[in-house]
Amino acid sequence: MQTASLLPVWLVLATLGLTFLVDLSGRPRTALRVAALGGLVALLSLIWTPDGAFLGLSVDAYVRFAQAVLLGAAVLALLASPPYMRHFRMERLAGDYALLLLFTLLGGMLLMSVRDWLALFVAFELLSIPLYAAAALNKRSPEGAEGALKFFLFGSVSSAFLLLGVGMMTLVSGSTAFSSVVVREAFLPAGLALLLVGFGFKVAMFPFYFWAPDVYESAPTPLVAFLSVAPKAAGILILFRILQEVVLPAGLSSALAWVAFASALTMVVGNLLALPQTHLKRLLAYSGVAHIGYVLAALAAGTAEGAGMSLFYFTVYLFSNMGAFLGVAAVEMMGLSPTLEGVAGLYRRSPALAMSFLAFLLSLGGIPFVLGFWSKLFVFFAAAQAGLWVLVFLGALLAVVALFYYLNVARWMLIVEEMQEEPAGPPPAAVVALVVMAAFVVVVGGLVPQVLVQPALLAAGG
Amino acid sequence: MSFRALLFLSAWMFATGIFGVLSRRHVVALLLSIELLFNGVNLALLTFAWAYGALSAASLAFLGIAVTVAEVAVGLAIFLLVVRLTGKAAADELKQLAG
Amino acid sequence: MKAFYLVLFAPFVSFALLALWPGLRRSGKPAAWTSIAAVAVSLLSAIALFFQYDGGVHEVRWVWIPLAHFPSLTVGFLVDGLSVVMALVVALVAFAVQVYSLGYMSEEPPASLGRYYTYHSLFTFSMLGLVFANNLLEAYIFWELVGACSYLLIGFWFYKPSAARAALKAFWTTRLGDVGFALGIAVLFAHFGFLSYDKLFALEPSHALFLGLLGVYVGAMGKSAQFPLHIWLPDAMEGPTPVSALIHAATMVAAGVFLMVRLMPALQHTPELLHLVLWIGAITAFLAATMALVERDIKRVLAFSTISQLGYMMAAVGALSAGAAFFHLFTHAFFKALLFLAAGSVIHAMHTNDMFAMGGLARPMRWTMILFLVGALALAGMPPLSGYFSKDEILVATAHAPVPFALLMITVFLTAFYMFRAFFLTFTGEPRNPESHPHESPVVMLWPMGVLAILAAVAGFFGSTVHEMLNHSLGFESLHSGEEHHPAWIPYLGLGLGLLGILVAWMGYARRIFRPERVYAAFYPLAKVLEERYFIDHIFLLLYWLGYNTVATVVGFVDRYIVDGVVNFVTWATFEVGKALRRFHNGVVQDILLGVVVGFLILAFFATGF
Amino acid sequence: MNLLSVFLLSPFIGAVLLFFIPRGSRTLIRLVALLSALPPLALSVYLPFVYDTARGGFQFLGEIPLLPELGIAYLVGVDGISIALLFLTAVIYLTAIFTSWRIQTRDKEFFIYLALLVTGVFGVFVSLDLFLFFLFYELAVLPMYLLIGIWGSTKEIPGRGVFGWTYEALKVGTKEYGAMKLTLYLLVGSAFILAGIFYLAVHGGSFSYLALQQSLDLPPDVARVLFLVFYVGFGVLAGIWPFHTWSPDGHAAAPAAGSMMHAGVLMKLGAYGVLRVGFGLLPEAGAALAWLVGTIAVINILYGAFGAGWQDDIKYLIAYSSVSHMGVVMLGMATLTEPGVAGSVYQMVSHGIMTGLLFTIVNLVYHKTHVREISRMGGLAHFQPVLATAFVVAGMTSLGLPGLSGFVAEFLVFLGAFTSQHPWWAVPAIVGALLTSIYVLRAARNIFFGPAPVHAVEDAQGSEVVSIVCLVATLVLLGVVPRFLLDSLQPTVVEFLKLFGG
Repeated sequence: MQTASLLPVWLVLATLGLTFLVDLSGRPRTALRVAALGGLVALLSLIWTPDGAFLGLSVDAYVRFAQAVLLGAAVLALLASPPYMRHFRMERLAGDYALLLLFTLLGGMLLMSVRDWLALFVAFELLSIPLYAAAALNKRSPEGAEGALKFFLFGSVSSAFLLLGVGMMTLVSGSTAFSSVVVREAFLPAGLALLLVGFGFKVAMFPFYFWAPDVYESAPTPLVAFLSVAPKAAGILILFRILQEVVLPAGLSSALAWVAFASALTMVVGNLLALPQTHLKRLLAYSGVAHIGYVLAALAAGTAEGAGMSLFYFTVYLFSNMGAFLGVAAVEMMGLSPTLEGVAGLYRRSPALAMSFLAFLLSLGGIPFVLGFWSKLFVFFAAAQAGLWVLVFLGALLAVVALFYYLNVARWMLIVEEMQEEPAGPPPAAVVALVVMAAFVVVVGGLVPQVLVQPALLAAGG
Repeated sequence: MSFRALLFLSAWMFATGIFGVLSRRHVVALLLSIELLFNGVNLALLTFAWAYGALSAASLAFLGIAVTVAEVAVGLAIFLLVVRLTGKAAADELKQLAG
Repeated sequence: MKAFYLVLFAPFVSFALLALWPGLRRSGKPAAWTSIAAVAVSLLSAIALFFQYDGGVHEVRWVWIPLAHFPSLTVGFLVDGLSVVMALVVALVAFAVQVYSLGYMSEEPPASLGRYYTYHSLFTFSMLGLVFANNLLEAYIFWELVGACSYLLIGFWFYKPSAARAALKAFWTTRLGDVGFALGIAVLFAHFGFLSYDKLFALEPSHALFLGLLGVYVGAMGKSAQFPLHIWLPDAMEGPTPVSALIHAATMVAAGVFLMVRLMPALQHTPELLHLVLWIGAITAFLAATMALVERDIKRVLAFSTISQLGYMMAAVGALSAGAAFFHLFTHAFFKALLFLAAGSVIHAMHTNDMFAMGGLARPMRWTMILFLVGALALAGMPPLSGYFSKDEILVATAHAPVPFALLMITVFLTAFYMFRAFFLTFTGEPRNPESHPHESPVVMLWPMGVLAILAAVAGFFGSTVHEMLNHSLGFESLHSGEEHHPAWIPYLGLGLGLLGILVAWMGYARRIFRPERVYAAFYPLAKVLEERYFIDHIFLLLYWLGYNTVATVVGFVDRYIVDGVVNFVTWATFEVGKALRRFHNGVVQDILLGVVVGFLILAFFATGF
Repeated sequence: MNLLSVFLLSPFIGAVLLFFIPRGSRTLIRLVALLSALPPLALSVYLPFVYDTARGGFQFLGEIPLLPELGIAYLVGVDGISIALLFLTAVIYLTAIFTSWRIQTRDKEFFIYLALLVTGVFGVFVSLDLFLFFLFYELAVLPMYLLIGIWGSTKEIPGRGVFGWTYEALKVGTKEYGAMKLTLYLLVGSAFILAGIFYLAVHGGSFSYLALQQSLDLPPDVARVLFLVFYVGFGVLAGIWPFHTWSPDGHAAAPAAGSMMHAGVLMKLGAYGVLRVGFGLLPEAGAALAWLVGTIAVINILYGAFGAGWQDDIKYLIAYSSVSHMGVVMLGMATLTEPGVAGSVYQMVSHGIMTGLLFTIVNLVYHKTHVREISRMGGLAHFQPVLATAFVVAGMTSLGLPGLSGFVAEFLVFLGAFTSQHPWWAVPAIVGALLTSIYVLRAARNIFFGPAPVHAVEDAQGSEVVSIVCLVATLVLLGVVPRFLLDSLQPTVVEFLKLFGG
């Protein structure tokens, strides 16, 4: 029963089919709910999924943990979507949206389990292409279309690089499977460089991040919430695998230095660019870039602890960043513009939303007693153990810059009392409930981080 | 043609693609440049496959062709949407999102 | 010997009551009576203590700050001849002044009166604490406390800007001296590890001892208004007159002298220091007396006279004659308090301090006039009043040092002159201000003065008792008595000069045989220097402006705009870099696609192995 | 559950309860806050008496493993030094509640943040696990941001000098500026601390203070660098020159309770950190670099005292005086002598209470007159006798008047400085006290004395008086009976100095 290890993948596939049928029957919002339910079932099925390998795919604890993160992101996005789509009158497209998201999810889940270069490329494209379409979902928004076009152009150019990179990697070992055998060593650095371009685009690493703020700003917010977590997690985590199973054993130890370099630049640029932002989604986009810089620091450690820490990092990021984006969705649904001026006095309109936001912002900023502190801490701990003191110091310094813009958002929400747009709708109950739930996880998880840290470390074999 | 010549050709196609992507104004021309980019890569892969007898690279090239088709399909759809909503077809006129 | 607890703590109880019970404090008269009752208890106990005193040295001590590497810092009390007599003086004058204040301060609102007596109680307690202290640290503690009380009482009428300023000046100047005191204590502690008197007195002569005691002396200079730290005392007259009588004449300002007397067994090992003390004492006595010559304010005349007399006492200390110094402190306390209270009585009646606006008060204020005269005669050293005896002892003691002795002798003349100048200006002649209708002060003010007047008159006869008591003080047995042969003419010369002073004053201000205004005009530059108090205040003011305010401005500005400016600049620059980076995101997709290419090139650069 | 957990649980439970109290019940909110302040106070008064000086060391130890793989545990314990500071915190917390009794806007949140902040501060003083220590340290910093940001006051400062143009751009002097500056400065500091703690943990194999004290064996060069890291990291919070500029802006912008907490307690966290982690874990490096700590402390003392003299804003004046007095704290510990270190800790407590009192007064004056410029005040004693008296008492404490706590502290530091290897330190220490008397009493004169102002203003009322009385009483208690704290503090200091061969 090797295929049993792909149980969640099968379940997502089945959900895809079911969603398609429901959508065909003319009930798009039901299709969304079916998709969410399917995702949830797939998430639960991970508990009983065994290890195994099948057709260049292989599943172990690390993969399952990563798939859980992706499924969690998808479920959260799907749950928040129905009210959002109804509010912005995109219900007709809800079915398509659900399908696109499920395809992406499928791509991500496969990407996690690949052990084969061809499968990697296919999974990668499956993760990418539906997202271009999904980004253009709102057919009344010119910005949405523009963002989608930019997303697409960026994506396809980097796909070309990736394709070449994957090709070179197969030449290195002479087979399509991941292996540490080196037949043609000369292709290794070039292959890795090209791979990094492709993955750099996916995870929004410097200097391949330029699409991110534009797409984040213009795409439907629940999708952005998904987009800001799942593909990044998938990209980074598979990059870890590649580094550990192929590149490092093959003897290219300087790869870690490249990653460290990229980490430093990404941190710096992301944080500095987030500083002057006034649009919340753009701000979160740049902060996301900065966060990738932090995870890359763990990647640069090249250790099993580093892998475990980044699993944990994305688990935390799932709650804090998606929580923040869903919060932005709620703000938009209240009729407010998702800018600093727009959220002025949010505390008075919806204390629950504002306080949850505070939790997310603190978590993203890495303040103690919320989850984000621990994730950032462990990432830098891993980096410190690997002797990357410069990265640790830089990260700590930039954390201060980051805190400036996070606290600035908190200031507008909690401290500023003058509200810009008086007539605001009521906070959307369903989305706020999701947001509060995420905030609850962020806060309570911050008190008992070991609940998440230990499984992550175990999964990474650390 | 020799291995070197083929590789040079593919590199030239790739570079032209890049240059096209960066310099052409019309979005459709951009799509064509991307096509050129991919084909350059495919040619390189096939060249390697031929030179080293590596089947894997050849099969990758086929995958590449398939993916290119899918991408261009999605890209064209998005382009049509852009034209419908903004009436602009030049890439450098689309700058609502910035900063 | 348990009586001393009552002496010391009765005022403290009254202070605590007044401080913690706002209702009582704000009630005015009851607050006053509480304080007076307490000080009466204190006085009675002090008298009892005096008569009980058995001639021994009694000490109690407790650990105050425990230390392991050094001996612990202790607090404790020392009951010996010196503290018994001094406590008696303090309690007595305090009692007289507090009773007197009932009349003098009768126009104060109740809350204000309560505050007045609260401060008084605290002061009395602190002063007695200083008297009974058995080590330098404790002395310093109470020393500072009396200083704070002085600050509070000088600034009692806080709504008068001049009073508020004078309070500050007093506090700052004495504190400048206290820097020396504290450093002295530190030197002694660092070198010997203890501060209690009994151990200090057992020390051999050493450099550290000299430095330590020098520091303590600097402190005493501040408190006892020795040149050049005397500048605060004349201004301190902004306080209510009874306060001036108690604090700035009889007790607190004498604390410096008291401390030097107390430390005599140690000071005898530092002859260089004593020499300094003698000289500064003599100079202080002389300069203060000259400044008093041109003063118009009756209280300031008395203030200068106080400085001058403190100079006498210090000179006596410097001449190694603790007995003379303390005896003069003893008599001076009575007659100077008396003079201040009498002056207060005049001010109370005239509502002015300016002597040139008074005159002819002998008739309406007969009793005050008599009491003032007693005090003035005592101060001028006229036998058989007390001042004669004590001043005589000092003159004799300093006879071995020609220059200080000469200065002190001249000062005798000056003292008599300015005191009687004040007396004649105030009480004789015609009223210069026809609008005022002076009347005699109430009995409650008169009889404390009466008590003091009697003491001022007869205290001189207790010289032997005071000396006897002093010889029973801690460490005084080691003091070799300075009984040397001295020329027999000294008392006569002193008396003669005193009489001459009175005569000149009488000629100038009572009989107008010569015109003081003309003398003033003839010696205008000199008179101006005296009026400006030798410009010493200006020097201190300059120090204050240059040494503090200018530096403060520079530091403040540098901190605000340079140190913090750098911080702000870095912050601003970070923002600007962020904003500059934003320009790359111009929204044109091809421009930002360049990023991919650039990134690839960077990676390719890495891939080629640098 | 450990006895010391009361310190953490009481304010924390208070905060949680407050969270569930409806916004309108004003009295209930205040009562809950008050109740959460009482158990820590009672315990902190009780601890000095039950601390076993004969046994010494850390007592009332409690340990619950949190992350055993990383060697992180809930490890708490106290010695004489922490007991003194716990007492300080408990007093300030109680009086801060009284001072804020009449707060109008968003009172529920206010007390929640206050309670959280106090939880953090207590946490720092009881933790013996460096990681826990750091967590609480951060927890103490953050609520401050909201306290200042929401309830603070604003007064823009015009830009001048070379960097003048940046002042307007950054809105220097506003509460937003002050709050942000403070938070970021302290977080920069905490970045240093975090790095240092990790280094210690990686090389010492544990986060436990007790274990590290035994096991740590670093090469001298590394230890010195590490000491500097801790010195700068904690020193930022302690306001060491030239990293002090956050403190005047932060203090000036903060509301009364904020400044009280901040100048009173938070700055002490920094000094405590330098003493405990810097000197305590790296004694050789500490001894080698004591000259630096002491010299900077001397700069602090004089610089703060002069800087205060220039200020016209009453809050800035007090803030600069804090900079000066923190110099005394740092000087005391740099002497590495028994009186010096004891005096340093004592000064932390004394200055905490005193500056709490000063900020209470100053904020009350500001609230009742709406003026912060000293040059626009005068004669307020006519209408505010309570505030005037309290200001004089606090001022007298700050200039080291005997009978009040400041004397004990400053005198001990002074003796310590004189008996240390750098006797000249004693001179700035005592001159600092002299300069203090200049600016403090001058301020007292300019604010409170002189002719009565035209418009009557209100004096301190009800709970505000309670707060003032409590603080004054503490000052007197500590000034008259120093053994209340010194009996447990002094043996601890002696034990501490054994690290330095003393």
